[in-house]
Amino acid sequence: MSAAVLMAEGLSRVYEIGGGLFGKPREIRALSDVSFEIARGRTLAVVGESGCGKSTLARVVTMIEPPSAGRFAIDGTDVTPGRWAGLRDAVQIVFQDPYGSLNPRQRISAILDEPLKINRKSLSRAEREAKVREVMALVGLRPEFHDRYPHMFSGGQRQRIAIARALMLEPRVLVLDEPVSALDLSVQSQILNLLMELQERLGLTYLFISHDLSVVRHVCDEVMVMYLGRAVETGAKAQVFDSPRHPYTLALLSATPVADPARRKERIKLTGELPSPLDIPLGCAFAARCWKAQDRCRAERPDLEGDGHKVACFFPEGG
Amino acid sequence: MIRYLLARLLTFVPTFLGVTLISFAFIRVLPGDPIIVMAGERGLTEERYAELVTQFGFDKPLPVQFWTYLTGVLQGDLGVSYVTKRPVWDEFFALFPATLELSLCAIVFAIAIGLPAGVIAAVNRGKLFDRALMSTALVGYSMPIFWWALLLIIVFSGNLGWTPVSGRMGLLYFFEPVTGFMLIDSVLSGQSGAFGSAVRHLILPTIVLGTIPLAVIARQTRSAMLEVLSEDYIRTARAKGLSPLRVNGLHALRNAMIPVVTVIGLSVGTLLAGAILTETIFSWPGIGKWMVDSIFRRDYPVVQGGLLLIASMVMVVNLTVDILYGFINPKIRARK
Amino acid sequence: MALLSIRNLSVEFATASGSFRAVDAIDVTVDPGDILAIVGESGSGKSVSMLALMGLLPWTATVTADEMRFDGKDLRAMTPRTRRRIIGKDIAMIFQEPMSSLNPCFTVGFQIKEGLKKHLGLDARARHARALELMEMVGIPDPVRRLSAYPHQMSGGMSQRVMIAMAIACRPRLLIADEPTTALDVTIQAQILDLLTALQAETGMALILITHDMGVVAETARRVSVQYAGQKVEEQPVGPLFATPHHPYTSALLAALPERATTRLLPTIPGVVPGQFDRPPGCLFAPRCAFADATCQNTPPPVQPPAKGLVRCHYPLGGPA
Amino acid sequence: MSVALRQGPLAEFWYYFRENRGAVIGLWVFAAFAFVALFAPLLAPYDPTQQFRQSVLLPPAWIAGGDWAFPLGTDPLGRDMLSRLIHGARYSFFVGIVVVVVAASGGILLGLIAGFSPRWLDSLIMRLMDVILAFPSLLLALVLVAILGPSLTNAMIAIALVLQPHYVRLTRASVLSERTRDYVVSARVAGARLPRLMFVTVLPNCLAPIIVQAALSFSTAILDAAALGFLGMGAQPPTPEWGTMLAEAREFILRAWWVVTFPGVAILVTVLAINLMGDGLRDALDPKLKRS
Repeated sequence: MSAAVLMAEGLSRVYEIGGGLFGKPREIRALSDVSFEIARGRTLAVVGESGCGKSTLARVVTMIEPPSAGRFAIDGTDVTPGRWAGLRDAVQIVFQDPYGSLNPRQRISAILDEPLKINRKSLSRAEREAKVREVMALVGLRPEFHDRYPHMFSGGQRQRIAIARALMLEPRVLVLDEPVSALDLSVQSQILNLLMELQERLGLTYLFISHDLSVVRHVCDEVMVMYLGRAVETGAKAQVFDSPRHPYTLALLSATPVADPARRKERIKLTGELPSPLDIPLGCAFAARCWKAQDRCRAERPDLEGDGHKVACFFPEGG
Repeated sequence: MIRYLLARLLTFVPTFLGVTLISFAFIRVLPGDPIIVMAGERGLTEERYAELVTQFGFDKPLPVQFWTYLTGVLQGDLGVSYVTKRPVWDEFFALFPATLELSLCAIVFAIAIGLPAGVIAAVNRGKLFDRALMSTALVGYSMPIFWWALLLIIVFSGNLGWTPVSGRMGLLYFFEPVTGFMLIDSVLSGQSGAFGSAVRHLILPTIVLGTIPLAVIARQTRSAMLEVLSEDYIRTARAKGLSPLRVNGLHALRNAMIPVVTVIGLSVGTLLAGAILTETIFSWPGIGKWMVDSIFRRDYPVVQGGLLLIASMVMVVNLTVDILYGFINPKIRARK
Repeated sequence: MALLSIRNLSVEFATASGSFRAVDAIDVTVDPGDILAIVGESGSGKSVSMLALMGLLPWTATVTADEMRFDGKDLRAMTPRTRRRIIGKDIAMIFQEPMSSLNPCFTVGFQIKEGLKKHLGLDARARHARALELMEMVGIPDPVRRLSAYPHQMSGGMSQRVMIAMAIACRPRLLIADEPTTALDVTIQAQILDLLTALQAETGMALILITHDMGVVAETARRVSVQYAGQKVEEQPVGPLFATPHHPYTSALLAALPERATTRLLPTIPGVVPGQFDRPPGCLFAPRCAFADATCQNTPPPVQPPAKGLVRCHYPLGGPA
Repeated sequence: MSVALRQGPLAEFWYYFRENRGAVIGLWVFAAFAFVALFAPLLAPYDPTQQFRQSVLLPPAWIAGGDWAFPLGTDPLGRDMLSRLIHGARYSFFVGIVVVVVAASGGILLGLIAGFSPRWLDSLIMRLMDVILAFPSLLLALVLVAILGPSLTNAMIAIALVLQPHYVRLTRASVLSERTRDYVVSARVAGARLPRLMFVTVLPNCLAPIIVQAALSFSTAILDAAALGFLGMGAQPPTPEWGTMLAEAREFILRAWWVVTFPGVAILVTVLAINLMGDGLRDALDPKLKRS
């Protein structure tokens, strides 16, 4: 399987909080045992609600923090903290909040120049400048924006700047952490179109993180549904959206409002809320909210199993 | 909550050690030979000098010396003033009530005026009262209080003759201190007019010492209120149809008090610094004046001991404020 | 008779760089038991108009209206004191950020009971009983213990339930929900929306739902009013609005929804919402509109008849003219 | 978005600063003060230590018995008040500058280190600052000066040391809040290493509160130096430092009000101007207070 640009195996990330002088620190398992592969030029969407570990996954894959366990590789090269500096230009990230992700004290030119300045020491100032202008044109930023500050731009334009910065090092993989969630609907479609055009032109691989199922359905090739740090269902888009097997996926799909008043449907009513990540239940994490849960679900954790379309459930939908 | 208290108490320990270390180090960087200074004797013979070295423990290694000093401090042994030959500890406690009385009056004065003024200014943001009050507060905040004291003396003592210039009590009255607080002792003494004299002596020093804390509290209360008034939960309270009095006075003030309490606690340090100037100008027999006099007399054991005691006092007040903060902030109080 | 009728409401904010018109000549009519959704993107003034009705705008705002009546009573002519007898009792409001909308210094119980005392004058026992009843109505488990909890001890979903309990405490006749689920997760959003519609059906109160989410509108509302840059551009019952939008903006907005996409590239609306300094002289949407001509650029459009969805457009879309 | 915002941050800052009339007045007074301090020898009619024995304790010129040769009168030694006040501005200005530069540079560096360092080093630095903060500033300065000997230089060192912890705390607090923001994470993803993160990415975004603090400590330094001078522990006579002048004039307070009043007014006006400016800075730099 050399086609996989990004391959992860059993990634976990544990945070320790509190502690101090009294009492031992408590563990938060933000990410547990997540595995996936993305082929070149494809999009894997990671879907889930807050606290499901999707942002932690983004941070691990982007080499912002190391995994507590498991491994991942980019183009067959194992990623270890020692190799981070050399692999920076392979994976870049675009954050959700276009207001917080740009340094308010830097001009657009400086923001876009920074990755080159650090990683492309051989380039002259003029070469860097040319590259900055080239990428600005690529993402649809007008040349006169070059010397402006971020606060002079609207959310959509800032997100273009953030995308431009991520592209400066010509990465193979782009991690998109809720890239359109903070944008208005009319701007959201502009950014989504831009992302899809860029993917086609540059052959980019996307790890697309979102909570919005309608956006995910539009952009992705494969989907991974996460709940409380674990993948509960993975598969091709059509498989997951058209014949979901995990009850949580089903509930998520039925909870997502559809912009069609004629199709008022009966929702699956989930009771309760996410358990605290501080004490994740012993068995299936979803058991407490699941309408199909049996004693076994509460005692034992189901593994992610299946061929292609995998699900972590003892009693999956559709047999 | 208990964990919060324990954690607060525990940070007190290293800070206290640090403060002790600084006042211990202080005696070692004095100009001149510390032995001669500590002994306060002239014409030392070599034998006497060697005897003193042993007596003060200067022949032992530094950590041992520090340990000796620290254990002494913890038992209340801060050395002996070489001017009065009395233990520093005793002198401190004889003078402390005077400073405490003045500081309490000043802080009560500052809170009683500053807090309501800040609240009213915030609620009437941008109006005439707000602007006038905040300008006044800024003047108060910028005031060189030693000069302010002189001005007040010129006007109230010099021109009008309303208040005495110095001291805590008129010369007509004499009684043994019971509590050390003139306001209480004068009543206990039963001498008519003594209480009035005590009050008159307190007025100017209280105003002078309270001016900066007053300005700080008024400004902080206003900005804390303004911040809270823009919070979502204030909008919720107003959406319930509650009266402005209830919204501002209960919902907003309760939250605004959390930072203001911290500021009041921090102004204790300012107050003690101010007490040095105020007591010097008004010849107020408290620890501020005692410290300044000792510095001028090069009475180093007193300076050293006083430094430690005052710093400890500030730390105790800060600790109290932290604990109080835990009580008024439900996010800490309700923590299990 | 309409429960709420507002005509020609405008709100201006005094800013450092001059005055800014956030709401421009808006009409709102709500009948008893109605569910009206006000839809718009950020900057459309959809929240501001309702905050103006509640009297919750900051002091920099100037509110003008030709008419502002609730239940036949003229809100404009009222003293603040009289108005506060309606606000919080007959008209209640919940907000977008449930966590920060509850006062962190007081218990949930205190905050629910406060309105009961003020508006209904219940005694302590009756207040407690009613508070428990409300907590059960909004589906909060273990209500006795939760009454003495502080807001920071609760999740976002629970906080929004508490907000709803507070809002319906005095049996309001109109509940305004300002983006009530935007800050919440999808499954929690579904719970809260179900709760709101169930409560609406049960109590017969009218509901105004302010949102930017077309899906939420489609599933919840009966009538929809679309706002753009401070103006109402269209108003229709929910079915016809989604089937045959008459305003180019509504139409473009619906087309931009990824779930309605038929091609890989989505139809987009170029440009951005006009701001304080670049308000066009004619139709506010003209610079972004695919159908705009010189008339649109220069002449403010009229409001079309109800058959045309009350659109503010020179050339309404769909159906015979 | 306003037209003014389409320029750089400096123009934007000035746009908001200009709104605050008090701050602009403060700025002008401060500019005048700096001008007087810089050109004191050219502006002062006399040498500040020159004694006119025949005209001792002359009242200001507009009062009966005054002389226009000495517009603000003379002090008990017959020195011209105006010249002494003008030269006094130099000392206050100098004290302010030195103290702010020393305290701020040390404090910012320590604060940055504390904000970025592992927990143990952070705790160590912060406990150390707690220790310094436990001593009332004036008392610590007084004791330090008593040890080092009374002089203006020693007073400045002492005041700078005492003011430093405020910068450390402030810098650390803003570093901690900025450090987790997405733009810092983005810089890390771009490969920025610690020194670049500290000084290029984070520090410029922490400057707003520090600049405000600098204005405040400028005025605190002037006040404290004057207080030390007043207690006889700062600049020594015959230096025309304002606090020292007050101390010298104390015994004349009921006889010659002008020797007491003018130095005090000079201190008050200067400090007030700087504080007005500081408030204006805070409002202009604090995005929360901006009306959008």
